[in-house]
Amino acid sequence: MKRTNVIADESAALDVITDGMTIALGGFITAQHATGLIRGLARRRVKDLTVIGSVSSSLEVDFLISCGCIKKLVTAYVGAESAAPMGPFFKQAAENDSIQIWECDEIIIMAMLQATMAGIPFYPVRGGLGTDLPQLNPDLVPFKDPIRNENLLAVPAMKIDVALTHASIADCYGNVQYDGNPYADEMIQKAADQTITSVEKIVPPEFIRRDPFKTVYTADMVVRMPFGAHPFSSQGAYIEDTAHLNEYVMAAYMATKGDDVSWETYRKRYIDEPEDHLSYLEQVGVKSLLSLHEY
Amino acid sequence: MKRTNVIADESAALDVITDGMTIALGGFITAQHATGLIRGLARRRVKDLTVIGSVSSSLEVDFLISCGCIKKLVTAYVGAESAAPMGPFFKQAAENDSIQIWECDEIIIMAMLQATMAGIPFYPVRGGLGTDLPQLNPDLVPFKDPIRNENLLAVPAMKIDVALTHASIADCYGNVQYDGNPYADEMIQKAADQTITSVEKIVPPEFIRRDPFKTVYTADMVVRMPFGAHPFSSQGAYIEDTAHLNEYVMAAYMATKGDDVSWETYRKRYIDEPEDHLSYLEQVGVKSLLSLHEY
Amino acid sequence: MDYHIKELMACRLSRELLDGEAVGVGANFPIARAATLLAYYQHGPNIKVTMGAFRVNLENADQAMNMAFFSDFRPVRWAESAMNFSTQMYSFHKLDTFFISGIQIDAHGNTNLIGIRRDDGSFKFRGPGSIGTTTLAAVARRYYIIAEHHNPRVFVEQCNVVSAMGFGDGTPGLREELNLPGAGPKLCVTPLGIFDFTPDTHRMRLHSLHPGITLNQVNENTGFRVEIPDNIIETDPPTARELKTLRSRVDPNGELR
Amino acid sequence: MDYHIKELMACRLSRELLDGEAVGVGANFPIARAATLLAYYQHGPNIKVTMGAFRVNLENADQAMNMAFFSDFRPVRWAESAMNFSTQMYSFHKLDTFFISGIQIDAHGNTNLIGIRRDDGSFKFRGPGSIGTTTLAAVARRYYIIAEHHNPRVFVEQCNVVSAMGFGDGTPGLREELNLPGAGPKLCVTPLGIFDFTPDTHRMRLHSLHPGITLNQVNENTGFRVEIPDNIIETDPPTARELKTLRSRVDPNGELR
Repeated sequence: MKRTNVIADESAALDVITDGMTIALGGFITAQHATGLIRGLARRRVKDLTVIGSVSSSLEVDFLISCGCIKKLVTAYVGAESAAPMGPFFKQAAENDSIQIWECDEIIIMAMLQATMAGIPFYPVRGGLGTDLPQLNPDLVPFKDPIRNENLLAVPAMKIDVALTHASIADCYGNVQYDGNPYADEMIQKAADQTITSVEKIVPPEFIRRDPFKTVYTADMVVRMPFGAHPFSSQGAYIEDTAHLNEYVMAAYMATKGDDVSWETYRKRYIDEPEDHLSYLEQVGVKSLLSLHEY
Repeated sequence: MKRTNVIADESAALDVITDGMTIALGGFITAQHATGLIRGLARRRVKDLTVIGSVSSSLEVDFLISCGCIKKLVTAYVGAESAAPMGPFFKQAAENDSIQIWECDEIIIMAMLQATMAGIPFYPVRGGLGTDLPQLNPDLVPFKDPIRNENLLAVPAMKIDVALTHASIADCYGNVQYDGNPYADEMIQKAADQTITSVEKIVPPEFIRRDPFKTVYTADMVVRMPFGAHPFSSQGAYIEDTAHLNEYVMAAYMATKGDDVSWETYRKRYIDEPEDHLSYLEQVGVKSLLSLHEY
Repeated sequence: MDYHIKELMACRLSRELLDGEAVGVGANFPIARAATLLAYYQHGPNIKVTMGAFRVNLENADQAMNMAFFSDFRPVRWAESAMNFSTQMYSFHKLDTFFISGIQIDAHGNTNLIGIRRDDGSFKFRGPGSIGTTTLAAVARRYYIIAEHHNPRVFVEQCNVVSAMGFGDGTPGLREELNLPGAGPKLCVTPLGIFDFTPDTHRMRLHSLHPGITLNQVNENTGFRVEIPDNIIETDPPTARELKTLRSRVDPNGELR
Repeated sequence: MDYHIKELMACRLSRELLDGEAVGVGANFPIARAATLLAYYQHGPNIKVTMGAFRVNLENADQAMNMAFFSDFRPVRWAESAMNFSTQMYSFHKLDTFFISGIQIDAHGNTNLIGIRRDDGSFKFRGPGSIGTTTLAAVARRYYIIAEHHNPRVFVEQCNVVSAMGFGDGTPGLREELNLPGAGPKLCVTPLGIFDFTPDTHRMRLHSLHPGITLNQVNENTGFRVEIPDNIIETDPPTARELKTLRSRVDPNGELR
């Protein structure tokens, strides 16, 4: 008997995620999203997903909304900071009530992840008392602590089917390492039933074992996806593609104002027509990709 | 104005800890205790300490008990595994009721640390229901969770004055890195008001900045103490001194059986008479110290 | 000396920060970042400065960089540690201070990053989301509200949605009653002036007017009745030393101008 | 073939572990460690094997090492990851199984690592402490009790102190009622035999006698009435292949002999 090799190809990984599932996305705002895989979900028009968006999330959530994939969204932010204060489709969907939003801040979402990964029904927090969050999100339950009788908010655990993360390297056994900050990916992985991780590079197990303390978690499935976070940054590999972010934001913004032309063009070129991640990268082009160095 | 240099000498560090304080010890069982500093507390006969013993602790807690330093002990284990199933003085003190024991298991102690570091009054756990722990430790309060009405145990936070940890390297600004596993030291540091860390080696800030992701926390005070964990291991530097552990265990065991001679000799030679850590190491001897290699 | 109003706001805020404090700054918040770095260079070498998820040592950095994105990797060049989200997100109560903004800021220092609802509860206008502010406003020892624009749309009697609680409805002792460990907003800094809160009912009160600004301008641009003290003082303008450090080391690209 | 009783216990236990399972093993617990490694080499290349705080890959290790101390650093040579206590200690409910022992083991599979009290509540005999067992016994999917010694002092009707709950007083559904996610102890493995628990009241029941052991020996050495099934089977002794792997790769220094 041999130990299982967990390297999968893109389409096998995408097959895992089906309509109605709850998925958690790794990364943080404009970094380290498994954008290649998430784009695949958008292309396939997977439906009725509950999406837990990377504590604070960005345009990967925005295009999932645009492609009709999201039923319920759990996140503290959708935007791209200086490139876009808000995701245009997120704003539109929130104003049209076309998605459910599980209102929270970053610490409340982390509390949900902590409860889930610890196998306990809830985690107590202080933030949110005296705000409108418990009214907007009835899952957040005010209660008195059983020891000092203080006011707290109970944040419930959530069942998470699949975590989608993006990292620097992994080996064929799923041991994942980051050249930068894993942000909340460790919690996300531990809270989910199953984790699929796209990586810049697959390395021999011997490379992982050079520094076992760098291994953040062991994924159930690993997909090789160079530039897999594009147009976001992948720490230690490339920075944000600001031009591409701007192109997206402009097209999406126009679409929410009633002018679909640029967005249709964007969506066809970058989401729908490329049959896989490499074809997407071909659309972006080598010159753009290689201009995203960090120095 | 210049940034503060946090390197302190041994006696300045020990001065921080006074009678009646609550201190938390880093490391795990037979590794990575700040034994040099803890020995200093024993030599000084600091009194009435509440000691949170490294999740699961070892003979450093045992000699603190013997020297009359501990009023209340929070730990899930006191022993040295194959070298001693239990700390002899711990066993004696428990049987004589001469110290209070805050009964818990490792996850309950971690839950206490989590609550403390998160600034919340308690953390909910499942383990302990159906056992005698809540009876032995009335601080553990059974309650019903406010969301799913499940049975849980509330583990309260604790105010921790000082954490004492031992690491591989630190710089003059207190940035601490480990060549091995930090075990629960990060939680312990975050849960305490102040952290004093002994290190094998002090390095320039530039060395720390070579890999900022390796920095586990920033200590408030750093003390240079090569072989500072002896007779325990310091990962990446030296293994346990099994001969010394056996010498301790034999002497302590005999003392609890009424024969004080060996223990008096041990205590004088290793705890009371060496005026500082380097004098202690002189007693241990170069040959012993340098035999503790890892290959 | 000539300065931009945002430079004044940054200089004024920098004087609030004490040496050794732990200060949280988000990305894309130039006034807050400039205030923190300026305090660090002027009087606070032990201020715990973060750039994104990095704790940095900028002692030998000739010029800091702009942070267009929180996750920009490049401050790694100055980093001595990195925030571990899986353990550090819980320690926000150890922050001495942070900075907040809002699509609405109300008379009692509550802020709104979520949006504005119609009567039926649906959103007329949706904001970006709470980020970390809900918890930080509850637990950080104190904090500062920064408004880049001072107008009646932003400054309202009561936020339509409260995403971060300042002083609620102003009931004395409300934060203590809710067991919020932090003291709440200390000042609100706008292009017109500096505001604090009355000690009893925690209502926003003019603290100082920026040079050249009139009381009338404040009243006209605020959607609620501002408390006015007997003596109105003028905000101290940036000093030459502050401006020099600001322009040479903190904001060389002139983001604040 | 000649074997030691601890070798039999390890071989029997190893057959319980399925490929791919996450198995927790403490240090200084040679039978449990041997059972896990044996399962890994015999039929479970995907068993998640830990040595101390390391997850290890022993594929190319000619010989595993003894673990006299949990924190022994030297298994780093085979390590592919290390347990981060600050996040991983909470995930014990993801363990498929672990092994427990006790200074007392009772008729309903409860165990005691804390001690034995006098009537006034003070300790006549203090044990080492609960380590991680209180929580693991509550949350791991199932677990195995290992007793190196089978005598009436260890096997008691009721533990004087319960540090890890098996089936409490045997009330049907008690674990579910207490919302403990794990199924509790599956087997108890001793030098005399293998025991399981009756499905209704969860009382310890003989499952098989080791070769050469009589029912009388079991009854005489157990401090409570053991349930006896109609057909008593014999424990399958170690196979030649098991013993070969055990002695060459798992326990070359003969800790079990």
